[in-house]
Amino acid sequence: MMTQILTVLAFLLMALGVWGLMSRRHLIRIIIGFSLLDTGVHLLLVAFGYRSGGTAPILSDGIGVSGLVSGAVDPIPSALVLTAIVIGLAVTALMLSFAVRMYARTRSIYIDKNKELKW
Amino acid sequence: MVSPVVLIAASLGFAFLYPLVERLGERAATRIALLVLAAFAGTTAGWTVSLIGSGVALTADTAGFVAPLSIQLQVTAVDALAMTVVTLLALAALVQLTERATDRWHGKQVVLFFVLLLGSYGLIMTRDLFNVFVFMEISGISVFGLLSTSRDGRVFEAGFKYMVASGLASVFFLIGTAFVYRSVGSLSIADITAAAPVALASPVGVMGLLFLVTGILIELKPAPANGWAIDTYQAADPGIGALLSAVNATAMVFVLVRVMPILAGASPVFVPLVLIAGAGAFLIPQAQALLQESFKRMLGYSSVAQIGLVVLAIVIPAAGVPFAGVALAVPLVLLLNHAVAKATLFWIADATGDDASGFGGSLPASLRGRPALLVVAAIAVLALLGLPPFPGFWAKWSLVMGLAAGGHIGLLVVVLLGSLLEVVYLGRWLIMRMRHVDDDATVVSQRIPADFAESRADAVSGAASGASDASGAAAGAIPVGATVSLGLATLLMAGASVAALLGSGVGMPVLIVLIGVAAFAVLDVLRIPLRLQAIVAIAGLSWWGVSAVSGAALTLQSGFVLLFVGGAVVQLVALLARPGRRAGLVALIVGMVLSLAALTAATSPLEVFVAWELMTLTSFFLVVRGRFAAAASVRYLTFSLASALLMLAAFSLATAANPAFGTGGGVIGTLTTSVPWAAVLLALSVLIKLGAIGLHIWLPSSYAEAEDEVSSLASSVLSKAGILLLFLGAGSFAAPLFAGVALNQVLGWIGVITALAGGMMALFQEDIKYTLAYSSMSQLGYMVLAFALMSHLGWVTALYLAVNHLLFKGMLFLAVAGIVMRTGTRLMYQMGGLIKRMPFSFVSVLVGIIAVSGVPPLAGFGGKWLLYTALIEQGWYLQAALALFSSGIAFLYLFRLIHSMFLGQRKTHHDTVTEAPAAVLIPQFVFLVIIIAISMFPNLLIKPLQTIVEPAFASSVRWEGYTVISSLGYWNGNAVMYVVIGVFLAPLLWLLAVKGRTYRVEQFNIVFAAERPHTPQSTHYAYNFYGHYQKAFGRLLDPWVERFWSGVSATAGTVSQTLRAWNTGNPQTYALQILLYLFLTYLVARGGL
Amino acid sequence: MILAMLITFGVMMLVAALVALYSRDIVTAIVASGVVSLLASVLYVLFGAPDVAMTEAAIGSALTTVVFLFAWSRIRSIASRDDSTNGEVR
Amino acid sequence: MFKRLFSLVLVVALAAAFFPLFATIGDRGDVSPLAESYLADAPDALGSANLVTSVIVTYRGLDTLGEVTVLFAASAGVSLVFSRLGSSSDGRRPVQNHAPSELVVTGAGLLLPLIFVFGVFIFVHGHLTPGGGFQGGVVIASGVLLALLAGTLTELSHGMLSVLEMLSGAGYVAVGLLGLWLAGGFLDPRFLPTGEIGSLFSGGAIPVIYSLVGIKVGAELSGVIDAMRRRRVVE
Amino acid sequence: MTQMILTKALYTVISLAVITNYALILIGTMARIRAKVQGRVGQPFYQPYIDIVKSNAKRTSISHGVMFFLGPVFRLAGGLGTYLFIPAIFGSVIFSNFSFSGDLLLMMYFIFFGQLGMALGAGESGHPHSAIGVARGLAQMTAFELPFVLSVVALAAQYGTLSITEIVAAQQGGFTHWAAFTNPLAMIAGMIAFLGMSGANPFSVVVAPQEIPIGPPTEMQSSFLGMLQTNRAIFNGAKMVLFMNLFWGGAAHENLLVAILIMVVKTFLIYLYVTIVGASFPRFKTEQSIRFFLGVPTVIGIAAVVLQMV
Repeated sequence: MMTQILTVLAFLLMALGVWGLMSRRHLIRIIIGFSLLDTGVHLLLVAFGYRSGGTAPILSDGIGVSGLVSGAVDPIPSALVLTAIVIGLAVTALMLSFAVRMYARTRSIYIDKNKELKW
Repeated sequence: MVSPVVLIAASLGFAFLYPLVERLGERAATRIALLVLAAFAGTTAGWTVSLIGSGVALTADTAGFVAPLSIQLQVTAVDALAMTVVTLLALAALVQLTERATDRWHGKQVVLFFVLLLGSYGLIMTRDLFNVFVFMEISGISVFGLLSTSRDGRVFEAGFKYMVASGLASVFFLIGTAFVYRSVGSLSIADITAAAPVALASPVGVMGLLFLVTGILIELKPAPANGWAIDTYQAADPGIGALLSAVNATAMVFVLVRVMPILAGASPVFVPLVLIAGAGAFLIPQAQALLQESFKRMLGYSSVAQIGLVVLAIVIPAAGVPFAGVALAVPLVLLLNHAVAKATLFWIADATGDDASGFGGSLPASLRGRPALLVVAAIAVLALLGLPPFPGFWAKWSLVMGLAAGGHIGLLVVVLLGSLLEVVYLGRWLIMRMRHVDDDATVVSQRIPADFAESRADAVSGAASGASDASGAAAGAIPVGATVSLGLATLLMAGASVAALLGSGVGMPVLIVLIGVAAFAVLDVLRIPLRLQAIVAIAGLSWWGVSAVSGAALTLQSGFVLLFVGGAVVQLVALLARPGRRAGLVALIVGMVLSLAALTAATSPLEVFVAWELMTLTSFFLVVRGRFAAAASVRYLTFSLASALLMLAAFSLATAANPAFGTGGGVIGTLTTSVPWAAVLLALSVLIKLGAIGLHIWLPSSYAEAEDEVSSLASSVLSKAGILLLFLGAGSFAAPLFAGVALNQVLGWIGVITALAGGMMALFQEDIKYTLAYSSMSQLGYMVLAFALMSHLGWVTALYLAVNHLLFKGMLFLAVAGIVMRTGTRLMYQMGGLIKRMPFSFVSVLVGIIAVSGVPPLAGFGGKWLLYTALIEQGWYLQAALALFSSGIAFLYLFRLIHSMFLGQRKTHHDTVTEAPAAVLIPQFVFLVIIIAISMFPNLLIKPLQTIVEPAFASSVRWEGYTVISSLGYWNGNAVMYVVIGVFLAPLLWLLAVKGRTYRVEQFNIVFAAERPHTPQSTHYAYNFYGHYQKAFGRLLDPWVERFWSGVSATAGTVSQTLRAWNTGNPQTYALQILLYLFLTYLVARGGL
Repeated sequence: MILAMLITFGVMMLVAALVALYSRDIVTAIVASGVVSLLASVLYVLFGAPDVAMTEAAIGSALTTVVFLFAWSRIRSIASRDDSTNGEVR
Repeated sequence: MFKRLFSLVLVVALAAAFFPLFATIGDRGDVSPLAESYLADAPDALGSANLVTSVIVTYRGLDTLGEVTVLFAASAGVSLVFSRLGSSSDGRRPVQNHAPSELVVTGAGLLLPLIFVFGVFIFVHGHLTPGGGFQGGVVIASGVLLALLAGTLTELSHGMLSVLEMLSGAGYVAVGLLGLWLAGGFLDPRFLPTGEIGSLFSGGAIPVIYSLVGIKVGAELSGVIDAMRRRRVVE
Repeated sequence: MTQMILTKALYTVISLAVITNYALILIGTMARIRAKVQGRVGQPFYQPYIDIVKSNAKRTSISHGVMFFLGPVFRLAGGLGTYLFIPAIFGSVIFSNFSFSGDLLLMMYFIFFGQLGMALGAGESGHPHSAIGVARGLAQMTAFELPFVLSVVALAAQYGTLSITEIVAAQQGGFTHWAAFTNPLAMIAGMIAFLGMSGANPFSVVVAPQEIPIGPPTEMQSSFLGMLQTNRAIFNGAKMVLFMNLFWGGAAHENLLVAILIMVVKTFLIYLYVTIVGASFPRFKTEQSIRFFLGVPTVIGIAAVVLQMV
C-alpha cells in the first residue's frame, strides 16, 4: 500500500512536471517543471527500494546485522537517488545559467521567443 | 596490461589537476594535455593489439568486490578499438582546438574536454546500468559547459533545447533502470541479460525496458525527435560538433550495444522496434539535409543519420542475419568510419571559417587553390558516403547484403535511398568547394540565347589560354592545429582503409588502382610537369596493358582491356600539348583506366562493384576539374552513385536468392540472376551509366563541361564500361519479365529511342561539346540496341560499334579540343571557315563524321550494316527503321558540326589561328589510320569480335574473302572501297581535265550581286542551323526529361522542406516530439492500438 | 498514521507543484518548488531513507531554490538595466 | 493553442498508457538478493555502520566519483557560461544590492563557524549516521552563501576555491588508486584498517573519501553559487 | 584478272552511258511536258545537253578552296556509286553493275556520300544561301528517309533478304508478283518518300529559287556546275531504277533491248508521276514537309512493317 501510494504520487508528480515543461512559456517555470519531474523520479526510486515496515539501513546498537537483513530497506535505490539528486542539481544549475544567457540575448523570458534556430 | 579503471582515474585526475598544470603556462599545459592523450592512445592501442583475436576481455571490478556487488568495467577487443579511435580523434580535436586562430581552448575548457572524454570512456567500458546513467550525465554536462565557447549567441538557445531533451532522456533511462532493478534485483548488465528472458518478460519488465531503450535512443538523437541536436550542431563551435559526433555519439552507441541483448532476450518486440527507429533515424535526416544552407547544420543531419544507420546495423545480426566475421564488425566499422570522417568535415568547417553548404547562398572560396585540404575534404566525404577504398564501403556492402539476405527489402530501400540523398548534399558541398572560382554553378543553358551571349565564351577562352588551376583564391592560411588534426584523421582513415582492403580479400585490384593514383599524385607533389607525367603514364600503361593482354586468349575481358588501355594510351598523347602542371589530372586518368581494367578482371559481384565505384569516383574527379563543371558534376555524381546503388541492390537481391550468384568469373553472362527484380535493377543501373533516355540528363553536361582531353576520354573510353557490364550481366537480361516480354526487348526499345533522342538533341546544340556528348548518348543507344538482340550478329555489332565509337569519338573530341584550344570558344556559330587554318583537324573531323554517320566506304558503315542485318534477322523491324531514321539525324548534326566549324565564312579574329598542336593531332591520326584499315579490311575487326562472342552464340555469318554474308545480305568492304575510289577518281580526273583556268578567290567574294550585304560575323550561316526542324517537331522537342527530373528534385525539395518544418525550433515542440516518440515506441511495443 | 501522513504530504506536494507551475509570481513558484522538495524529503524519512532525505532537503530544496533565485535575480538585473521597457519579464 | 491541446492530449495519453504500470507496483516484504547480500555482508566487510554510505562510497564508488565529476563539470560549465556575459554588455555600472542589514552581518559572523563545523561533522560521520560528503558539502556551501549575502566575503577567493577543489578531487582519485594498488580494487577503502563498527575511525578509508567528497562538493557548489550570483564585472 | 577488270570497266561505261543519256533526255522531255501543261513553249528536250556542254566549255572557273573544288566530285561520285551498286536490269551481266559488293543497306547509305560531299563543297563556298539550302535539304532528307526506310524494311521482311537482286528476282512472273501489289502499303509509303527524294514540288524548298536562288549550288559555276548537272541525271536515273526494282518488278527480259525498253517505260512513268504531282501542288515550307513525311507516310510505313510482323 505504502509503495503503491508513493509510486502513484511519483507518477502524478512526473506527469505534472512534464505538463509544466510542455505547457508553460516562462523559462523558469519550465525548469521548475523539470525539477518536479526529477523529484518524481527520485520518489519512484525510493518507493522501489521500500520494503513493508522497513527501517533505515544503518547499523545501530538496537539492530544487529540480522535485523538489517530482515528489516532494513534496500540501500541501493537510496544510493542511486542520492547520485541522481546531485546530478539533477547540476543540470538545473546549467539550465538556469543557459536561461540567463538566452534572456540576455533575446531579452525575452518566454520560450517561444527564443527559437532562432530551426529547420 | 593497464587496468581499465586506471584510464578513468587518469583522465579524471588530470582534469582535476589541470588548473595546477596550467600554472606552467597555457602552451605548456596544452602540450602536457596532448602528451597525456597520447599516453591514453598508447594504452588503448595496446589493449587493442593484445585483445584482438584473443577472444578474452579485460575486466576490472571496482572496490575489491566482484561484479554484481560492485561496478564492473570491461574492455573487449571491439571496445578497445573504438576507444583507440576515439582517443586519437580526441587528440586530434585537442590539437585543433588549442592551436587555432581564434577562440583557443584553455583552462576550464580543456578540463571539460577531459571530462567529456572520460564520459565516453566510461560509457564504453562500464557494465553497470546505473553507471551508464552517470557517464551519460558526465558527457552531457561537459558538452553543455563546452557549448558556451561558441561565438554564435544562439548556442544557448540550442543548448537549452539539448538539455531539455537529454533531461527527458535521462528521466526515461532512470525510470527504465528503476523498473529493471525492481524486476531483476541487480544493476549489472551481465546479470540483467542473463535474467532478462524470465524476469523482464513480464509486462512490467517490458514497459521498463521500453523506457530504458527510449532513453538511449533519444540520447542517440534519432529523427524525428532530434531537432534540438540539429540546432546544437548548427550553433555550436565546429570543434564541438566534431566532438559530439565523433566522440560522444560513438560512445553512446555502445550503450545500445550493451542493452540490446537484454532487450532481445526480454521480448521479441524490441528488435523490430529498434530497427524501425534506426531506419527512421537514417532516412529522415538525409531528406531534411537536402536544403540546408548551413554546413554545420547539414553535418548535424548527416551525423544523426549515420548513427541511425549504425543502430540499424547493430540490430540486424540480432534479427538472425548471418555475418561474416565478428558480429559487431559492420556497425563498428560504420561507426568509426563516420567518427573520423565527420570530425574531419567539422574541422574543415572550422579551418575555412565559413558555414555554407553549397545550397542556396553561395559557398565562397574554392578549395582548388588548396590541394591538400581538398584531398582531405574529398576523403572525408567519400568515406562518409561509403565509397571504396574507405572502410565504410565494406561495411555498407555487408549491411546491404545482410538486409537482402534477411528479407528486409523495405529497409534495403531505406538504406539505399538515404545513401543517395546523402550523396546529393555532401557531394554538392564537395563540388561547390572544389569548383573553379569563376563557376557560378548553374547548369549551362543548352540553347544559347538570341543575343549571342559572348561573356561566357570569353571566360572559356580564358581557360583555353592555359590559365592554371592555382587561380583559386588561397584565402587565409589554415591554422597549425587544423593541419595536424586533419592530417591525423586522414592518416587514421588511410590506415583503416588499407587494413580494410587487406582484410576484405578482394583488395588487390583496388590496391593497384590506389597505387597507380598515389604514384602520380607523388609526381604531382614533386611538381613534375604534365608532359613528363603523361609520358610516364603512357609508358607505364602500355607496358601494363601489353603484359596483361599478351599471351591471354582473346576474350571479352582481354578485349576490353585492350580497348580501355589502348584507347586511353593513345589519347594521353594529347596531354603533351599542355605545358605546365595540372595537379591530379594524370593520376586520375591512370586511376580511371586501372579501375576499368579492374572491372574486366572482376570475378565476383563484390569485385565488380568495387571496380565500378572506383571508376565512378575517378571519373567524377576528372569531370569536376572542368572550369564550369560544378552543376554538371553534381548531376554526374548523383546519377553515377544512383547507378551504383541500384547495382548494389541488384547484387544483394541476387545473392540472397542464390548465394552462388556471380562466382563463375571470366565468362560472358557471369552475373546470371534468376530474380527478375535484380535483373531489372541491374539493367537500370547500367542504363543510367549509358545515359539511356530518361536517365541521361547527367551525360551531356558532364561530358561537355569536363576538360577537353577528359571529355574525349570519358566519351570514348569510359562510356564503354557500361557496355562491358551489359555483357557481364548478359545472363540476367534474357529473363522473361511479365506477359512474355523479356527484359532484353525492353532494353532494345530503350536503346533505339535513346539513339533517336540523343541524335535529335544533338541537332539543336550550339555548343560543340554538347553536340558530341549527345552524339555519344545516341551511339550508346545503338550499342544497347545491338546488345539487346541477344544474337550472335547483335553482339558482334555491339562490340563493333563500341570499337568504332571509341575511335571516331576520340578523334572528334580531340579535334574539338584542338580547335577550342586555338579559337577559345565552344560555340559553333562563333567559328567558321577554319578549314584553311586547320586543315589537318578538318581531315580528322571529316573522317570522323563519315565514320559516325556510317557513310560508306568507311568503317562506320560496317557497324550499320551489321546492325540492320542483325535487327531484321531477329524481326525487330520497327527498331531497325527507327535506328535508320536516327542515323539520318546523326548525319544532320554531324554535317552541322563540320560545316559550322570549318566551312562558311571565317571570323576576322580567327584569321591568325594556327593548326592544333601536333600532340593533339597525333592521336587523331592514329585513330584515323585504324579506321581506314578496318574500313578496307573489315574482317580485321569483325573476326576477332566473332571469337569473343562465339562462346555465347554460334556464328551466323560466313566469310567469302572480304565479303561477309549473312542470311539476309552481304557486304564487301574491300570492293566497296575500290569502287568508291574508282567513282571518285574518274570525275576528279575529268574535272582536272576540263576545268580550264581556276581562280582562287578571296573570302567574301561570293555571288551577292557584287555586294557584301552582311557583316563578316553574320555572313556565316550557323546559328540555329536546324531551326525549321525544331519548328516542325514543336512541343515534342521540349525537354520533358529535364522537366521530369526538375520535378523530381523539386519534389525532393518539397519533401525536405516539409520534413524540415518538423523541427520548429521551439524547445517545447521538441519535448512534445520526444514524448510522442515515447508514445510511438509504446504503441509499437504494444503492437499498435 | 504513517499512511495518513503519506497521503497528506502527498496531496500537499501536488498542490505545491501546481502552485509552482501556476502561481502568478515567479518567486512564489520557485519557493513552491522548494516546498515540493522539502515535502519529498519528509517522505524519504518515512520510507527509511534518511540519507536521501538529508540530501533532498539540502540540495533539492535549499540549494536548488537558491540557485533558482540567483538566476532569477540575474535576469531581473539584466531587465532593469534595459530601462525596463523592452524586456518582458514577469 | 493547437500545440497546447495536443500536448495535453499526449500527456494524458501517456499517463493513461503508463498508469497501470506504475499502479501495479505493490509492497514487498523482502529486498533484492543483491541488497540482501549488502545488508548481510557489508558491515563486516567494510566496517561501516551506514550501509547507504558503504554502497555510495565503496560498492558504487565509481558512481560517486562520477557524481563528483558531474558537479565539477557543472561548476566549470556555469562559470564558462557566465564568463562572457559581462564582457558582451554595455559596461554600465551594475545595480547595487541593498546593503545587508546589521542583523544579518552579525548573525552571519556568529553562525559561519558553526555552519562550517556542522558541515565537517556531517561528512566525517557519513559512515555512521545519515548524511555524508554531499550533505556536508552543501552545508559548507550554504555557509559560503551566507557569507556572501552578509558581505563578509565580497569576492570569493577563486584561487583558494580552485586549489581546494583540485586537491580534494585529486585526493579522491589518489585514494581510489591507493585502493587499487594496496587493496582489492579501485576505490577499495580497505587499505586502511576497517576498525570497529560504530567508531569514528572505522570503515577503512570511507571517512577519508567522504571528507574529500565533502570538501570538493562544498567547493564546487560554492563555485556554482558564486558564478550564478556574481554581477557582471565593470570594465 | 586484268581482262575481268577491263570487261567490268567496259560494262560499267556502257551501263553509265545508257543511264546518263536516258536520264538527260528524260529530264529534258519532262521539262517540256511541264511547260506544255503550264501553257508555255518550253525548252527543247535536248536542253540538258546544251547546259552541260556550255558549263564544261567555260574557260575559267572560280574556286573557294579544296573542299569546294572536291564537292562536285563527291557529288558525282555519290551519284555514280549509287547507280553502280544497283543492278539496273535484272539478269543482265552488263547492267548488274557492282551490286555484288553490297546490298540495299549499302546503297541506302551511299546516297549520303554524294549529299555529304556536295554539302561540304557548298559549305566552303561561304555563301549563306548555300548553307541555308543545305540545312533545308538535309532536314527534309531525314524526314522522307523514315517512310522510305519503313517501306524498305517491310520489303526486306517480306522477301527475307536485303539483296536488291533477290528482291527483284522474287517479283518475277507477272505483275501480280510486283511488290507494289503484294505489299501496297510499303509501295505507297515508298512512293511518297520518292517525291521528297526527287526534290520536285511540293518539296522543292531546298532550291527555292525565289529566296535562295538555287540553293546549295549557288556558288557553283563552269565545270563544277557541269558535273552537278551530269550528276543530276545519273542520280535521278539511279533512284528511279531503284524504285522500279523495289516495287515495280524491275526490268527483266531475255532480250536486253526489250529489258531496256521496259526500264525506260517504267522509269518514265515513275518520273511522270513526280512531275504531275509537282505541277499540281505549291511548295511546302521545310517544317511543313518534315511534318508531312513524319505524318501519313510514316504511319503507312509502320502499318506495312507491322503487317509483316503479324
